[in-house]
Amino acid sequence: MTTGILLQIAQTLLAILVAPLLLGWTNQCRAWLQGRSAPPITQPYRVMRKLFHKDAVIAHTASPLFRFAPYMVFACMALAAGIVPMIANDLPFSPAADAIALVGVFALARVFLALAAMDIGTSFGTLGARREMMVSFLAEPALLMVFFTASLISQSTQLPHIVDTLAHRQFAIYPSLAFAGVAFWMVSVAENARIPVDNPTTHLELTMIHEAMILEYSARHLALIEWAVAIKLFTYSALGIALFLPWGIAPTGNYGALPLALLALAVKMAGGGFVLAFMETISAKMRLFRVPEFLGTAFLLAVLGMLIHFLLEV
Amino acid sequence: MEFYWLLGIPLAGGVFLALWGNRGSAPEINAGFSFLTLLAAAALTARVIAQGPMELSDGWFFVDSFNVFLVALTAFVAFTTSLFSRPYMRIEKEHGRLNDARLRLYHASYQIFIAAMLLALTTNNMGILWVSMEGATLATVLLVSLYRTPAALEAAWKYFILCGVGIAQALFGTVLLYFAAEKVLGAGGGALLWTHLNAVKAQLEPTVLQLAFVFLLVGYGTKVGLAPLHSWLPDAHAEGPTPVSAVLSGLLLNVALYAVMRSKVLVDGALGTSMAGNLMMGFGLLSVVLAAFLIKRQTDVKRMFAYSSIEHMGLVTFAFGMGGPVASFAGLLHMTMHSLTKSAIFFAVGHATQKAGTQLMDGIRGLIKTNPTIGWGLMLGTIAILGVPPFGVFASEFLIITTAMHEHAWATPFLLIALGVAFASVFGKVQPMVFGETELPQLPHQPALAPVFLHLALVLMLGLFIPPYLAEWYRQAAHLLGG
Amino acid sequence: MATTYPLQIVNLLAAILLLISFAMLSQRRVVGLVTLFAWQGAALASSTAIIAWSTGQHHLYYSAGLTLLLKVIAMPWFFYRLVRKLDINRDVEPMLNNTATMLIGIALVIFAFNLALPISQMAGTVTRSTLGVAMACVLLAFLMMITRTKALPQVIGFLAMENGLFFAATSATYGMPLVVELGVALDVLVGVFVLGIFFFQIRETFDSLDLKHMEKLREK
Amino acid sequence: MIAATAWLLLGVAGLILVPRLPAISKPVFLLGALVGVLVGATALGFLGAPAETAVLVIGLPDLPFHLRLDNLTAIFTLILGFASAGISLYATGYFHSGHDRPSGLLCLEYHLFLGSMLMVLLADDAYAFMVAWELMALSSYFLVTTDHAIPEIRRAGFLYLLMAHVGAVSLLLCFGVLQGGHGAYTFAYMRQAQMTPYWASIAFLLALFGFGAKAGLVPVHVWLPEAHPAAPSPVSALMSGIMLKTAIYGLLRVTFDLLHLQISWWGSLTLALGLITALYGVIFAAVQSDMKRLLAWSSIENIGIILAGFGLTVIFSADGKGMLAALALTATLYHAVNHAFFKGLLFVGTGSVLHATGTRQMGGLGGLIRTMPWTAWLTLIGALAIAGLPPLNGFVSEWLLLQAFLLTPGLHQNYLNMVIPVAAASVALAAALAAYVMVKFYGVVFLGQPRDPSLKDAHEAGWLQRLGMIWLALGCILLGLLPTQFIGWMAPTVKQLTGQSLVNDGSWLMLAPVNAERASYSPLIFLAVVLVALALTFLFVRKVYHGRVRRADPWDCGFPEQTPRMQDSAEGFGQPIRQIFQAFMRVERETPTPFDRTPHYHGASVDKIWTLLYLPIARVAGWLSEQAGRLQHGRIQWYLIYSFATLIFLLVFTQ
Repeated sequence: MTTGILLQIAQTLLAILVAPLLLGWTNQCRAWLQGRSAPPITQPYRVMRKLFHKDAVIAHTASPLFRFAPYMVFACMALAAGIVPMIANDLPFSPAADAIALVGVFALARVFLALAAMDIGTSFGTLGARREMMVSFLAEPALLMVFFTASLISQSTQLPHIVDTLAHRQFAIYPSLAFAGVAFWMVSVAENARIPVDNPTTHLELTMIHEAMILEYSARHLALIEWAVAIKLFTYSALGIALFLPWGIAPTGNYGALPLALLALAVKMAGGGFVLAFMETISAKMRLFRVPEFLGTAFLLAVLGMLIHFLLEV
Repeated sequence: MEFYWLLGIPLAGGVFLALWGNRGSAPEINAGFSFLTLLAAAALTARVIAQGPMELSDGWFFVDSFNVFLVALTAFVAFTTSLFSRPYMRIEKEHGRLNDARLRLYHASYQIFIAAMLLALTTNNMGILWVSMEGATLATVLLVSLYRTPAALEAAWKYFILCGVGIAQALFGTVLLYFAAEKVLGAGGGALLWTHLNAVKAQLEPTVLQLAFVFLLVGYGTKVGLAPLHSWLPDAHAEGPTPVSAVLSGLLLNVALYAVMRSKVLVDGALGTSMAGNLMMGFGLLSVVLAAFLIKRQTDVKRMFAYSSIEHMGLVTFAFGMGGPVASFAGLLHMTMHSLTKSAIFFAVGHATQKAGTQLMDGIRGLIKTNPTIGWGLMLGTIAILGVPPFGVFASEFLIITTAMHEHAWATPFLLIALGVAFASVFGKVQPMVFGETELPQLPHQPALAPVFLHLALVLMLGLFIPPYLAEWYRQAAHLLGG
Repeated sequence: MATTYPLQIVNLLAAILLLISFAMLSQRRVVGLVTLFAWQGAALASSTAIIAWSTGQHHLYYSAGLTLLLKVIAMPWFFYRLVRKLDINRDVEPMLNNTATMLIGIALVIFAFNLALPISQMAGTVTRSTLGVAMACVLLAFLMMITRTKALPQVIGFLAMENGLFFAATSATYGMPLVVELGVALDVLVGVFVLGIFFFQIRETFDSLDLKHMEKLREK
Repeated sequence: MIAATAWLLLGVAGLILVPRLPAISKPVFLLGALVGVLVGATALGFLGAPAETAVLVIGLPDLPFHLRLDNLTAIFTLILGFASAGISLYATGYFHSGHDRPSGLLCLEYHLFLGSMLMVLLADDAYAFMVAWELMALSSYFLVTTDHAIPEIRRAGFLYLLMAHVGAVSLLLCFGVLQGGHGAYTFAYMRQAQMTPYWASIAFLLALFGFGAKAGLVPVHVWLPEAHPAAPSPVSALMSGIMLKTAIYGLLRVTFDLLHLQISWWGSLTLALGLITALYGVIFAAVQSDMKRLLAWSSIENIGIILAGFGLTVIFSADGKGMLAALALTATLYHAVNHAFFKGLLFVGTGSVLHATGTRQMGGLGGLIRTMPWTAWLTLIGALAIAGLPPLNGFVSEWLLLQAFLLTPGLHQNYLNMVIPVAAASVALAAALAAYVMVKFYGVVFLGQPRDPSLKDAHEAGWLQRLGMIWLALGCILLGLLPTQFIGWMAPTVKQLTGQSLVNDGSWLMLAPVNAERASYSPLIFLAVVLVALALTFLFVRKVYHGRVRRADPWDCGFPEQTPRMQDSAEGFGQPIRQIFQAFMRVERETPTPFDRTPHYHGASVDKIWTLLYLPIARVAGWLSEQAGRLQHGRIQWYLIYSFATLIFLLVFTQ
């Protein structure tokens, strides 16, 4: 139990600390693919350090909610990182919050961010909040449906159990998971504000979603949000790995497999980051009102995955 | 003894008011006579409670649980209406719509009308029943035309002709009844006495009684206002003075239905089939549905509530048609509730129209602002008549509808639609009259709203609690009417 | 079946009643209508008297007398006066043309006879077959009320109906009990009185007794 | 019963005393709140005990009012008592003046409303039930029309009472079926009656229609978005939070208690209708610009979710899966309780806003978190709860419901297995949209800059009102954090209806229905982790770096003439939803021309069901009435022909 808790804390801290690295890696890959010279892989850390040192500039009209939100978002992401099995399956926290609660955690963070965006009362903030909520109301159920497909296969909504079933039991091919996988990819792209849904590097008012929400943030608040974004990307990647490529995650009690699991995670993450960069390079950002169609497709695919589970796998 | 007072007082009142009715205190005298009638009725009721059904004057009159409660009801509503008519008629006079001579006619006819109804209720003779029904019609014809406006005359003419023709059919029915009875009971006065007929009803010739019942139903049904014989009713209610509308709607219809029911008991006994019941159910249902849709079109408030009376009498007829202890009980209860509620509504409407100077509903607005009591009276009365609990109308509708659902499920969609349409129509029209803004003036005299709230309080009470002896009456009467 | 003379006379009078009913149906002038009504009353009174005489039902004499007084003398006289006073002796425009009315009338008579047939057979009175005639008279009077568009003819139709009823009462049952008869007569009397008042009121208000002025109360 | 009388007496006392002594109004409402707590506590103490019955003297001659307190009644009484306590507390400070209705009368109606709701729950015979049911509708109708000078409010009241009455007639017919023709109207008798599936189905459908009309089931929901906003806010809170639940109670009572059998397709039907209702409600909530209307539509959504849970319960129950039925029923009841608290909280919150600002239009609000911090923060709790966010209470019930959906593969009917994923997806979609709606609601009303200069003077709610809101918010939090405790309280009710109770496989800390392997959730740990993470982050930032803050104007994008009116309006915020779900609604818009000196924008999204269903019905009724009117055309000859024809017809007919 004690080792379990230690492992839990270690994994969570690992995720929090390593997360910006994945962001840096993806940016580097993208720069390479686009033939630019890449910033160093530790660039996100440097940016954050600089931001933490600065004085926070806050609008006159900001309410306490505005200052509270970044901490809340960060805490939510930390919790999320603690639930998803990354290197080991032995997570004492995970019974406290299953896959459905994970979706809830993401939603909680998002709602706070959206409310904070509306707090200042500029048109950009509300614009961002509105677009973010529009994206999420389709993405969230789609994500839930992806989890449901996996849950129906493994008879559980707890992520460690799901991973356990998929990775450590007898190997089986699940066509439903293929659909769910595609849906998951689409959802993660949307949720993490990546191309083609959003562009994390733009500040063009016609297109921006996430950036519009955090336009008023500066200094440590901005740093926390950026960090949370990195953790979110990391967690989503870990989730994708746990659901669709779970092999290598250490089963409960088997501490010997940990180093190997760590290595597997690093490799898979690196691969995932590269693929993300690649996809971002070859696709263009969509018009805003194409996004519901895009996410609607994801939602349908996820539901289809469930139906296929009932048709073929029961 | 009470009994002779019961008939004698209103008769004497009629004569007295006809002779000396143009003095200023005529309204009070009218109310006084009505009050005495009420006392007599109460005494008679008390005696019937104590001693059970009785025959009087060698069987010429007959009082049982069925008619005694109608007698009490009639005397009561007649009294409250006379109270209401006191300020109402004064205001009418001040508005210049009536003069002393007409008021004399009004008061005299009013008393005679009451006398005729009480006679119709208590007589044991089917022929006298007919005579007094016709007498009640004649007494009210001139009341309907009291204002002498073209519309009032037209209404009175239609009332007279249609009811006259209708009731002529009833006479034919009575002749046929006598024709059948004569063979069993022998010629002479005894053959038309209901108690005698009731004793031998199984021996009466079915073919004749069947024919007789058709004529009686069409005849008295015209007075009940059953569709499609109802055409006189909205006109007469809308154009007559409001107290007259109140007693027509609250009392005369009941008495006519009473006549139908007395006939039905005999016919059922002779035929042994449900023919009479089926006919009544058909008429009742048709009345309910047709009236509901007609209510939707109304712009005149009294006319609307007149149609509502058709609807409710239809419901009662339907209930009696179904027969059985529960439905008959419900029918009797509904008769009572309808009388009380509808007359209360007419009282409130009367003052409301006086305030607005028009009977058109578009002209009556925001009563609750300038005169909350009229407004609330109308609102609560409307709610009660629409069958919303805890008012008593709901109690009877509850029994009728649940019984219908079980025994005649085919009829319930019609009832559902009709009640829905009626509710939407009536309530949609009354609500803006009661609520909202207004510029209506105050009335010159204090309106008489005690009767309104007295009636409503009674209806409310009966919806929540029916005193045991009253329930016992109803039960006996229901037993009498159809097992 | 042996029929006695009084019975034959009653049957004859019944036929006359029916005939008069038809005549009233087709009569276009008000004065003519009143005359016919008086004749109908007379036929009724005499048939009642004959029945009273042949069966020894004494109270029927009172009925006959009342009928004579009311329907042959008082009412026609009153109506004549009314017609003169109100100047309404014009052609009565019926709603339906005469031929059609007659055809419907004949159909009604057949219908009434059919209706009365089973009942007549079980009647204990000597005059039982007249019940059909009485019913036919009632229905014909009803038809007449429907087809007339003036107030007075309508009222006469109403009274003719009353005559039919009265005939039914006397012929089929030797008359109702006396109290009832008296009550009915009283009602008729009061009714006619009320009607008289009415006519003046209507005349005063509308300047005519034409019912087409009285079609205002309706659903829009 | 005593409580009902107490409420009634309070009302009457209020009617008599308040006009003379205005000061008495507060204590009366305060006592009402106290009675509410007592009622709730009584019900709580009762849970698990055997049913108690009582017979009153009033009622019909052969049918005095029967009362019965069993576990099903108790759980809803619990909602009524505790939720109404908070709302009454709030009302104490809310009702003083500014209404068209004398406050004494208002007091009577208010307490009559509470009392009749309690009677609905306690009634044990059809007559008492119907009387209480209609009394409830009637008293709330009068409360809705408190400000009757406004035509829209009158229209809303009319529509409300009409729908309530039509629903009541349908219920009447339902009881007509259930009574079995013996005039036996007590529930005790109905429980024993045996019925063919055909008649049972008819009874169920009638009940579904009747109760659905009260609950706001699509397509008989049209009254709800009109009536709830029209009422004074505490009344809206009562209607939305508690009255709608009485319909759920009735449906449960009829389906699981009075009818002795359940049929699977009933459940499928209710499930489908519930989901349609949920989605329809939330979509319309998203496009509203009147804050109370928005909340009313959101109530429709929540009722949809509750009914979906009910449908699932019926499906499981008919399939013989008692354990799963227990899970679904627990979710249903839990959501019912939750909704009472958070919707009550939100409605009273808007009440404070309305009171302070005088407008319900979100387009005229904004930035109230600065002037009304108490109201704003307490409302935030409600908003987060209704959006289904952990660790608050909305999440618990949605979590339970989704778990119930995930357990469907055991069903015998294959087609249901196919349908359930879609159903689960709809629930998820509705929940996500609810979050959208709440961000819109909260963001536009409380956040941002005041859209109207006068809002700077908006005053905070009084302390009694705050106390009422705190009570309700506390309910939301406790229900969110201690689900095992509350589910334990619901267990007797669930057992009464489904025969089984939900087994909690976890400890008091851990909610784990069915078994811990499958699923578990612990809000307390969840909250603790979030709080620890929050604290650590905060300390980390403050200790390692600093907490310096500078204030400045917000970034104006190079355009210095920004005004608060340039923020997203409520219409603007709902625009994406309107665009995506345009098929369901008719959009009415007036846009100003470019040359308009005083530009004015008006936009409304109209419920299509109104034009597709209700207007045709009204037209048909109008046409029929026109035909009926033709019969009555004034010529006496025609009237005579009617009589004549009737006579002839009857003579022929009876031969």
